[in-house]
Amino acid sequence: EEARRKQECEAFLVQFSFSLCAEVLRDVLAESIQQTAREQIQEAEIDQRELEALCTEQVCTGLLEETLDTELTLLAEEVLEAELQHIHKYIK
Amino acid sequence: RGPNTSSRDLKMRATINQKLTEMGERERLKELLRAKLTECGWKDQMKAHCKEVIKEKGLEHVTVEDLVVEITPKGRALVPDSVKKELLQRIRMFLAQHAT
Amino acid sequence: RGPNTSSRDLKMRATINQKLTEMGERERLKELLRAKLTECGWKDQMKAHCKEVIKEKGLEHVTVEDLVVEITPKGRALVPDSVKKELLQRIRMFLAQHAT
Repeated sequence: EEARRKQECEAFLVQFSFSLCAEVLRDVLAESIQQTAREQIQEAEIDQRELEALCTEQVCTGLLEETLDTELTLLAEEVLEAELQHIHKYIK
Repeated sequence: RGPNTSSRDLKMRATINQKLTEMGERERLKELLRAKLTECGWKDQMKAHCKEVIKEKGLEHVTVEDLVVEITPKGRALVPDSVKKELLQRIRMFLAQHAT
Repeated sequence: RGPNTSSRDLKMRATINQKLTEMGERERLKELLRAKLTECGWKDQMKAHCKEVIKEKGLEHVTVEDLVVEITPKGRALVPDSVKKELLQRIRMFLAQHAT
């Protein structure tokens, strides 16, 4: 009877060890996967916002330069033309 | 197994569970596993896998829940057998010492 | 940032530009900028600078292209920070309002 009990107890402990191991694995994996997913989404969001900010600044600079180039060309043409007319008037 | 065995099992189960919690062993087992997962590169692999999924689907189309569902199978598969064995070993040692 | 940053950058800049152009905001921003440049005296300063350059080099030795090259650095430097900031702010607001 004693031997049988001991055997049963050992079988129980083996089975319990496996179920506890599976339980700990399941809990820790669930928690770690959830945490990793949350962190990676957050990181990607921050990265996306930084990229958006950077690209917006670059687009702004591009737009500014484009406008300045046009304006400066118009100004140069205008002033040069005025100066030429002024000289022509003077020569006449 | 007779009804007595079953009720004895339940009793033993409750006793061991109580011991595991009271002695802080359950938390220590979890802590050990977390440390092992970091140490063996599992966490880095999971991070990389998350990045792949986000890149593939596009950030605007992924929620945390979607990502969890997507990466869980790989997360389970990638746990090394050595880590599982170590955990089981530690549980057995605890039980040998405390489950009388 | 990884090696894909460059293509992501290009894609995002293209998307922003497309949005601004499609909705006519790009032209409105240019218009606003021109008005601001006149208002803050930039245009008058640049006209004066053009005249200086012409005087210095001699009218017969200056083409429009030369003049543009000559005045561009000062033209860029003289744009007040407040004007640049306002432009950026306006683009940000537009994008925030039209976020997909």
